[in-house]
Amino acid sequence: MATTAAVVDHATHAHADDRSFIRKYIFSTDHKIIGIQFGLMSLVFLALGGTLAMMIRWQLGFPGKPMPLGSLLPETMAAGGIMLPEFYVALVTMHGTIMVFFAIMPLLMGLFGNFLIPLKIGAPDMAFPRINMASFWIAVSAGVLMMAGFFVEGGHAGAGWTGYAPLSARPDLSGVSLGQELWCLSLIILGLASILGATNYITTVINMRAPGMTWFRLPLSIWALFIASILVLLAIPILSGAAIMLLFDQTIGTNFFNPATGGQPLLWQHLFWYFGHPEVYILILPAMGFVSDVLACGSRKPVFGYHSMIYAIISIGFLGWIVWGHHMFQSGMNPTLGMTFTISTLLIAVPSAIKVFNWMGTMWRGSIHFTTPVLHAVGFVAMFTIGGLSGVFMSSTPVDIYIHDTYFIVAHLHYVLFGGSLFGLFAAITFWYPKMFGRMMNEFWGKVHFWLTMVFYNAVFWPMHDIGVHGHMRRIYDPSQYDFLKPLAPVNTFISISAFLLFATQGIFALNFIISWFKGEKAGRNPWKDTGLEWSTPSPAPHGNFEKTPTVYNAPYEFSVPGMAEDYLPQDQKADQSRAPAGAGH
Amino acid sequence: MEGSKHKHPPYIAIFVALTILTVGELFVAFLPWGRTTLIVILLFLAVWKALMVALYFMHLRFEKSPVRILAAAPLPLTVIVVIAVMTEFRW
Amino acid sequence: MANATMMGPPAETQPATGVYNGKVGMWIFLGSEVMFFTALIGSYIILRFAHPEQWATPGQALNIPVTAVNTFLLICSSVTMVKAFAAIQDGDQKGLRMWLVATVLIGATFVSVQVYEYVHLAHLGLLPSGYREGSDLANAAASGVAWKAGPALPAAVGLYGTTFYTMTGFHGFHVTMGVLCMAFVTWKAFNGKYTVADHRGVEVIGLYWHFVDLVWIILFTIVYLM
Amino acid sequence: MGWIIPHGVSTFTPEIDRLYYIILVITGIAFVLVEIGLIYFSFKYRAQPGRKAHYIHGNVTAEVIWTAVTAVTVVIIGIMSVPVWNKVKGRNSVPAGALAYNVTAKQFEWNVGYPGPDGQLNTADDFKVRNQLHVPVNRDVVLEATAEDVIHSFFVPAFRLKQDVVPGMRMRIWFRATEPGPYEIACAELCGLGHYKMRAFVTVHTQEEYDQWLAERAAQAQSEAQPSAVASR
Ligand code: HEA
Ligand code: HEA
Ligand code: CUA
Ligand SMILES: [Cu+2]
Repeated sequence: MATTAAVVDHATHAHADDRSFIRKYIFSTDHKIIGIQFGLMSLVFLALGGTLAMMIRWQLGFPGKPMPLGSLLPETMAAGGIMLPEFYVALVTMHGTIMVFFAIMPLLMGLFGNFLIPLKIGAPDMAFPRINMASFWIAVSAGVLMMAGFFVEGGHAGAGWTGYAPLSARPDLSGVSLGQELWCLSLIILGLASILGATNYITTVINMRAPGMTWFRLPLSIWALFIASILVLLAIPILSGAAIMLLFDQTIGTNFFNPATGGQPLLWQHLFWYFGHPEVYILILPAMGFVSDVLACGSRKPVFGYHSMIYAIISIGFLGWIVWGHHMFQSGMNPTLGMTFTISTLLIAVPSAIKVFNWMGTMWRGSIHFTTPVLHAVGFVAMFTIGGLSGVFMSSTPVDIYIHDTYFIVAHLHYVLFGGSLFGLFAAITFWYPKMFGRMMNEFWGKVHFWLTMVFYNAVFWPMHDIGVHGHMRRIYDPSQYDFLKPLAPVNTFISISAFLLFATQGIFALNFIISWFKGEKAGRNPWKDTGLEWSTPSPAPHGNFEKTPTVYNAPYEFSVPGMAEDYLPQDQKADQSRAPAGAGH
Repeated sequence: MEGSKHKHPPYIAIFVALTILTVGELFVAFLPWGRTTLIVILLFLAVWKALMVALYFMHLRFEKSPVRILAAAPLPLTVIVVIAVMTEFRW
Repeated sequence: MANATMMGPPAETQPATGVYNGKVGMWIFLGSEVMFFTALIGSYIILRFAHPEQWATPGQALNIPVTAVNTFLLICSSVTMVKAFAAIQDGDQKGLRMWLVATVLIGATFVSVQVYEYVHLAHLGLLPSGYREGSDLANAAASGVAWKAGPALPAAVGLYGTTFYTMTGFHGFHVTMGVLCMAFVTWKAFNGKYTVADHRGVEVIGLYWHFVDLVWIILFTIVYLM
Repeated sequence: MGWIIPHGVSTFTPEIDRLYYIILVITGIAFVLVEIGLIYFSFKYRAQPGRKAHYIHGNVTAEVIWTAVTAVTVVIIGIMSVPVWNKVKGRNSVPAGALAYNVTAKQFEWNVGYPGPDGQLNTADDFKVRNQLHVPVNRDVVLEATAEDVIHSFFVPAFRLKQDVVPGMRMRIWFRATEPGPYEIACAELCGLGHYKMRAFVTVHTQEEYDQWLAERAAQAQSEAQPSAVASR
């Protein structure tokens, strides 16, 4: 009875949606609109974070030379177009902060968490649509606060995205006061938005699955988003708590991290990484889920080892809680504890291996259609593997003594975050774009974007391993200060030029994204011939999603089922209905 | 739904128990015993009180298992981090 | 109890767990609250473990009798809350309103007593940053003589003040939020929004309220009595 | 160039480098396996007219094999790491009789406190030198390090040695240099706007050179202390 009411509502209103423009597109409670809002916000931040990276690369590739357009910046940032050291530190900090908190995380969780969960489990909307809307606008205000930091006296936060105390807690030592406070405040507020979002997602997945959508019929993207939401729910409050303590240390004179009065600088690091390591898995798990969906569809084959993929996601999610110390091997932490963290860290390679090999197994004996999303998905597997393998070096404590805080780490984190998360996002955006906007993105330019990105991306980040093992430290403004880094200058220049090309390449994606919105070829309901529930609705899906609540009959990836006319069996279609008439087929 | 008469848990009895336990805590805290002993007893009393609130006032005792799982899930994580970081000061 | 959980609201799809969204959502949200307090209380435990010498013995600086009364008040408010819930389960609208009003009032009293406690303590000389210079406590600590039925005060209380105000402050903040939400629920109760069949709002706010009470039980023990 | 670590001059070098190369080989194998596999599959199983994907849900044997192989490999890496770690940073790793120096880091310099002629640290004849650490070759050396303001990190790439120095904590950093020469000390932990230029030198001497240097500097410090003592009176 409950459901029928909702259905009637959709049937009558799906066509004549009489909500005002503001209710429909600004303060909408529709999960799809909120998702797209999150997406647009994060893409803007992604472009901004990328721009900051270009400034970083200019300084590293051409230290001391005036930056192009640098004269536009105020004297407190760049004197006569030449970047100041304090501005460089703020740039690195904000590049990391923006990329992690305002670009990748809201793209994965905000955009796709919102957009996919109800569509893929067959629900009309989120469990709490209004909280969902609040979550977005809270995130926006956090973003505004974070941006405000660029314009305040003393410059923006400059203690790295990890904000290590006491540097971050002591304006007298860092020269930054208001910037660092805004950084804390913004993260606390963003944390609230994330927690509200995660509460919503978890409730929705637990409670609002369509009839027949059992746990082991959930697509892997939903499993990944679900586990990542749990990580958000439990990890983010730790950051909020820590950031509050830091904020108090800065403003009202508390002593949490102040060694002079017995406070513990390492306490900040423990809390930050107790949040921080689950956070990096928040940044990869959803991408892994999307890639599984895209690869199965692209290979026209069920995901290889669907159940073990789920167990791998769960165990990555769990193990992620007991490895945080691997960021602190050289921090002065109890060395015995360090040893324990080595073992637990290395163990994460096991579920990760399961995932990598199962993706390969999915491609094995398939019939792979290399559309743009599939290219990005394969690129994801290739690049994530490199990033994961470089993680193994650091998880061995002795090796980490040497490469900790060098560009080897920078290489690792970009291989997993760009090669992993961002490639996964490119796959997901190009794959679900038609469902979001009703139009296809341009395939030709999509492929051009993929190949150029692949080439330049590796040209940027691969050599970083090399300068890393030569001892090149992170977060240094001018490597030419050191004799042992002088021979690496040409490599730095090469990296920078590649980075500029990489950045320019992303323009193709931006243009493709924007132009396709208006001019793209119209997409039907199911352009990729995929099996997910979302493809049974019109593109874009109407308010309320489904004409009638779907019933689920099948596992998520029933591709190429023998004896069927079509090579895919949607989750909401009974197998016997689509069985080919006898004799047809081969 | 059905008729209006429910069997409620013994709320008042629990209230009385909580009050007594609190008075007990106050009493114990000022006993001239060793610190460790006091900490153990006080923690025991606090956990007992907390459990009563969770089980009866929050109805965990009468809930379905999904809710119980949700309630218990974060607890191991709270212990892990505190224990690990405490080792920092005694090695 | 059982049938309260079974009742789906008219506009919701049938919940897969048989527990309505609001309740599931509140329990999930409380999970994040547990972690938030883990960060705070964990830091308290860790810092105290590292520097026990900065803590005064119970009752020296903090006023135990006042806080004991406050603790009792919070327990009372939990009971009034649960009574309100029991009332609406039985369809007793008057009972619901009365018990809710009582809860709001007691909660507000708790916060007021805490504000009084802060003002008093700051006057006495304990600040988040440590002793207030020239205050009674600071002078007593500097003199090194026994203070109020205990040994001499610690020479420095930077961490003590820091953690005391942060722990109790964030608990107080939660109570304040709870009072505001509770006031909203009360207002709805006076408009007859809750029935025997559907009183999810009362149950959900109750869960939050009891959780805050539960946190206080822990805090009272470790901050005041240990 | 490439993945080769540059030449190192401490007793840690062979062990850390060896571990690094072992991991490089192991991950190299995994890398080649995965990347070649991906490229090969991409060609072999690309969509072609008439090709139909096989309806396969998985293969338990294969999955058990790669799970087990990975698990065993990483456990081996872990076990190999333990002794090296214990040697460099373990609880009781500092060798008895190591030459001790005080190192105090602050924005943005490294101050080294030398034991002076009596060979004892923290006595009246100690002297301080800014950004210069002089040590004898082939001797165990331990730095009693701390920071005055924020966290810094003592990093000597040529020694394969890195240790954060945290205000309020005392770090014991030890090493044994194997080749004389000047080497650079860097700060590896972001410590403010001057982090990039918090540079110092460690000079490894032969024992004779070292003794001579120490005597000279001690005398110099003595004479410098005299006038300032007068001035302050
Ligand atoms: C998406 C984000 C992401 C992901 C998924 C990972 C995954 C991993 N990370 Fe990474 N990490 C970061 C983001 C991420 N990391 C960031 C941002 C930092 C820097 C933070 C900062 O300081 O600013 C960092 C830093 C970091 C450090 C600290 C370095 C230091 O500062 O000194 C360490 C140390 O152990 C580490 C290890 C690992 C390991 C072991 C994995 C594993 O999960 C990887 C597992 C995967 C594989 C191993 C590949 C697949 C497996 C096979 C193909 C099978 C064969 C393999 C073997 C036989 C080994 N990471
Ligand atoms: C997901 C995260 C992410 C991403 C994508 C990137 C991308 C890049 N990063 Fe960054 N980086 C970090 C996360 C990330 N980084 C972190 C966490 C740190 C550590 C910070 C710290 O030390 O505190 C770091 C540090 C870091 C450093 C080290 C600085 C130092 O230690 O001194 C360097 C140096 O080269 C660098 C370079 C780059 C470059 C050249 C890119 C390029 O790939 C950028 C290319 C450009 C883009 C990706 C933008 C594309 C834009 C679009 C696609 C928009 C489309 C728009 C619409 C459709 C509207 N990064
Ligand atoms: Cu000192 Cu960086
Ligand atoms: Cu990590």
